[in-house]
Amino acid sequence: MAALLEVRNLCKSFGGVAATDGVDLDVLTGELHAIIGPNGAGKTTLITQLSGAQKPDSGRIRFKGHGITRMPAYTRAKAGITRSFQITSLVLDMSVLDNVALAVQAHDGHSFRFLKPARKIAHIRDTARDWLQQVGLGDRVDAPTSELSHGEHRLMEIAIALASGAELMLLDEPMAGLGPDESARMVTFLKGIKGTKTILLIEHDMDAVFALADRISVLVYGKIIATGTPDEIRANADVRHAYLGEE
Amino acid sequence: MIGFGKSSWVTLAIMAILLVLPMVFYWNGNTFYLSLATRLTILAIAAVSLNLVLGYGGLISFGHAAYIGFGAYAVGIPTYHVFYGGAEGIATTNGLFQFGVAVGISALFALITGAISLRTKGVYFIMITMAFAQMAYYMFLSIEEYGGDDGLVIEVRSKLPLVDLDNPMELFVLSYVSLVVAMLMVRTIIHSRFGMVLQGAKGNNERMVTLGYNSYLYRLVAFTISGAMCGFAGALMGNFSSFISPEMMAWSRSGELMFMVILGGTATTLGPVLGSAVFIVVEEFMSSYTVYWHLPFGLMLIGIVLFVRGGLMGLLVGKGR
Amino acid sequence: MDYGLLFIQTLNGLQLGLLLFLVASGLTLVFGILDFVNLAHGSLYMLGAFICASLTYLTGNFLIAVVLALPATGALGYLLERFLVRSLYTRDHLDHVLATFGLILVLDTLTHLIWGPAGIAIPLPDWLDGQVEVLSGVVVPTFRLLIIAVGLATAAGLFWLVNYTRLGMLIRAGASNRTMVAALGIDIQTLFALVFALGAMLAGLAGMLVAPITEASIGMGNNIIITAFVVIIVGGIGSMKGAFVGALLIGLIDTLGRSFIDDLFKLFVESNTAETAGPAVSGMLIYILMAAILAVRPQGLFPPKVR
Amino acid sequence: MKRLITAALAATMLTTPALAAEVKIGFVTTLSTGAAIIGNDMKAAAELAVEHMGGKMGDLDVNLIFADDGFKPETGKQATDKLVQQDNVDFVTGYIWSHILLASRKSVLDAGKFLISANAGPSQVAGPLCHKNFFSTSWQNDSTTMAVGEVLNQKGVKSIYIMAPNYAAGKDMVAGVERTFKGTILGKDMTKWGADAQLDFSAELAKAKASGAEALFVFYPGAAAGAFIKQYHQAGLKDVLPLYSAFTVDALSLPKLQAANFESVLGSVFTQEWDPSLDNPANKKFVADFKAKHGTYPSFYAAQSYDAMFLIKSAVEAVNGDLTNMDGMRDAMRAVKYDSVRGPYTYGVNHMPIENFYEREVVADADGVWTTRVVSTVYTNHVDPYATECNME
Repeated sequence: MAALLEVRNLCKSFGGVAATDGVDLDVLTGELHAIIGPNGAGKTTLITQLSGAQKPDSGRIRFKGHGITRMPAYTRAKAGITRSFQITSLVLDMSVLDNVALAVQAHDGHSFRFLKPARKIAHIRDTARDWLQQVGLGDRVDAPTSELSHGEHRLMEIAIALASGAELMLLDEPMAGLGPDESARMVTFLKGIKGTKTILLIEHDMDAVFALADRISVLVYGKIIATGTPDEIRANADVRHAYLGEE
Repeated sequence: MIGFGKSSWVTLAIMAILLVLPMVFYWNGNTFYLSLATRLTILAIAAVSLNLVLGYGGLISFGHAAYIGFGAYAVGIPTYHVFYGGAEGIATTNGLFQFGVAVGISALFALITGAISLRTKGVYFIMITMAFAQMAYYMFLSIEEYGGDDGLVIEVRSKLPLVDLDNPMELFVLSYVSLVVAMLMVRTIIHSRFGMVLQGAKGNNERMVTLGYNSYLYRLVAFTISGAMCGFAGALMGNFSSFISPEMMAWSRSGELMFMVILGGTATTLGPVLGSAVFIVVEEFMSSYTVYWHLPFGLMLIGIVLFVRGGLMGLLVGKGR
Repeated sequence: MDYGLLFIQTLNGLQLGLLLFLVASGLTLVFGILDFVNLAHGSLYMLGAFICASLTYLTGNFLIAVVLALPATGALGYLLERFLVRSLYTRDHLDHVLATFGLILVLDTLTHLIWGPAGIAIPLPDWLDGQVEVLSGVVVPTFRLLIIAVGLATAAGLFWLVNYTRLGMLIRAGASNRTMVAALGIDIQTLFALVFALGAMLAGLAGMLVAPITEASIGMGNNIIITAFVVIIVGGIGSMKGAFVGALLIGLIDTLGRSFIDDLFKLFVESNTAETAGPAVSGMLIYILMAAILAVRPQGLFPPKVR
Repeated sequence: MKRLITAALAATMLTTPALAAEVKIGFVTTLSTGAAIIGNDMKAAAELAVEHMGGKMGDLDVNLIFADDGFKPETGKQATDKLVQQDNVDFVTGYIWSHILLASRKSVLDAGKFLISANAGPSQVAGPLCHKNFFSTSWQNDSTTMAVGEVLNQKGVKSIYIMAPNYAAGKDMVAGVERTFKGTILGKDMTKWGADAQLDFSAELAKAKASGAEALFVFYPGAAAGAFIKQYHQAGLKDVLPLYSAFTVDALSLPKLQAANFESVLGSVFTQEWDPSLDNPANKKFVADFKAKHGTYPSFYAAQSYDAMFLIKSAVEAVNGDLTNMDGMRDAMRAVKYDSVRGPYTYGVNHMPIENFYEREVVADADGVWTTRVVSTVYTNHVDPYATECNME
């Protein structure tokens, strides 16, 4: 299988502290690749560089064989990379449906009827409604986003990532702050879409990671110290050391 | 939003009052209230244009008074040359030309300054828009030929087909119709897909970028449209007051425009109109009683910020969102 | 080029810059730490001048008046924070701009009511009223040298306060992490009120220093507040170093611009045009500078590290 | 809302039928900002004039309406519009500032009312924009400074440096000195004016001193005067660069300067068409009563405002209160049928006064209060230089 995303020797530091320190990473088409690591390992910094929100100091990122290292965030999104946010990042003063519709609209192509009220464009609204149905928010479409619970917001993030039609989804701790029931619901859902999308998952919930991931990379102090299947990672001495040494 | 909610009825009712009341006064022989209404209507257009970026786009422009100046000078300067010679290429009283220039120059200024300003955010954006407006202010201050500090008297009003701007009633009706068109334009824009992205970027810009929207470009377009509309209001203002001075472009005027929008209620169709109406009427009313009217006026402004969330529209129709 | 004149104008620019620093430092403290946009900061500058003027006539001595007026303006700032500003912290910048815009109107009108429209001239003690020959043939008013000295001393004091004291530590911590300071058991409300009062005192001091030159007049604050904002935007909001560098930069550019730009223009255009274009362009200079700096560095010269 | 409309309608119905037993006079001046010091002085004088008239012009009651121009042309024009359109006044007077007069004049004259400037005298209204319904009780801007130019020549001054605010009157004032001064002008600074006027003149004063001029001419009216004099004093320029001014030292700035004890202003020289010490009955009564009422000397602004009210009175009385008789009133005003506090004067073709200009100096009066007195007469019956450009029908 070819690598959809290739990262080579990626470096980024803040005020002398290296947050990303020569990361090499391949995410293969169709796999669910998880990144784990202790707090402060630089996981979110890595995601922001992949999505384009921050520019790396050095190194290369290739997506589908094209260099995207210096590409602005919005063109990466157009090229097929989307991300969800660790801290819920939605347009709170719009309705749930509007939020997802904006994601659908982003890759809907241009229309000459650009003055037509957006809320009257049936195919966009319908597609958005479908995605919300899929993540189980079918009955909340018209609610103001600000009124939804934290768990529902996490699901919205997933719906938006899916609706944006991206080939590669960068999910930053989708389980953060969820209760056991909600976490289980999220795991079930991710299992369901596994294989249809390439997913790079950052997650603290180890049970979820080992249940979901095809491959796992371990990030410690801005470096990848191991990559492999869940079983390989479980057996890896370095990983055990890194984790046990920490806790 | 679609169909007739309470806010739509309030909008219709207030717009009807704004149309009929000045006319009644006029036919009763009181021209003053018609001119008050005309000034109010023109400022309302400016406020509506500001609301597009400020209310819906979350871009706090502290320099919109500059566009009123551009618009007014676009009327004043060609007329000046008709009377005092020079610059034959632009010497004309043709209103279509003048209004065209007003809109064109304003759009251009908004495009250029917007391109730079939109790189910044927050208070930096507030202050850089003000800085550009101050530059325009000082520029007109320095052009001796057009009066500099003293301002420029516009000897004759724009000549337009169908309407005679020297007739106060026709000037009022033109301003009123322009206001309605401006309101409808903004409404159409914000409900379009473009407008959804603009509002999305106000709520969460990073999300819009992550979805693949070049929100910088969306904002720049909105900023340019807003500037152009405000320039149009300026051309009307020049015709209304027959006088322009750089003072009309000073930062405090931009502040007043902001106030009108907030007072009425940001991100609402009627809010800016209501805000300018109340602002102008209260100002007129208070200032005719005492030269110390800034005191109660200032207290009123503070009170509104502190106690009235969502502006007057919030009071009238309840918090819509 | 007349070097004597250049020297004097540089000194004048330095003096204006230091006055701007006094206003801007308070503004940047309030802005950086309280995250509060205070357009009415200029009104405190004006009130400082008026209070000092009244006290000068009451006590018969300008210096005693300054000493008394400083805590008075500080107290005024404290009251403002306590009764108005505090309830605005949770609002967005737009609300700050609007409420303080209203506050300007209120304070200007109150000043008009209390002190009348005329403005008040402040007499100086004789030893400050004269001139000093700083270089041969270069004579400058003594009081302007005093302003420079007070400005530099205040700047030094502020750097010491912010960098080496417990209050300064709290201020710096409060700027980057408000919840952390609260968690340390510090009464953040009192801290904020103190910072606001300090800002008011600094603005008031600038007003007191400028009043003997111009006079205490209504609306004097509205002229300087916009320039002070330009200073902190150029310098980077919340940065004391930025406010200092920005203030000196703006002060020098403004003064030297006013002084030499029409001579510069005369090299290119006829003298009449130069005389009228000069003042206007020198008025624009600081805004041009600000736009240029922001175009390259959208967060000013010394952007705060963590926001 | 409905109640509001009904009330508003009722209000207009009530105001429409005007009772013609009064003469309505609009008075536009600056009542807010620091320049209100001038406006308040003018207001006091106009009120004193009405008091002296017993509240009557002929058989008509005087209804004097004051309006604030906020020191801004646009606001001044709005205030004027309101007086003309809503209050339907018969005369509009006042106007300190040239640019505000220029912005407002069309509103008054197009409505067919009389416009009487009690201070501003921009060259335009004396020349190309002169109008049959416009009168002045002050001067054309250039005239006073032309007199300064003459004084400079008389004193043998060979070179001067000029400072003035950059607005209509500032330019005219400078033009006046330049017209009559025979020496060389070594430099000129036009500083920012208006609500946010420049008040720190350090850069300009340093330039003036470096220029090597023999004297400094300035025009800084209102609040700026105090600031200028002080900095001039602090810069120690009194002996190096003697000061010649116009409209800078006056009854408004002197009390402030005396309070701050700026003694260097004593003896300084300037020119004016009026002085509190002028010896005529009208002036004696005016100055005495003004001092009694307000405790200070009236300023020239006050004197001109007082005159404006009596000029209007003479017009109203000449037509026996028939305010529709514009021609009659105009003829009466042209003939100057009242006793001006400056003494007799006449009107030129452009309705600008043809009057005397005096050299004045600052002195302490018998009570030690700083005031001014006449030193000599510079011009007798001076005609302003723009009269020839006026083509009145």
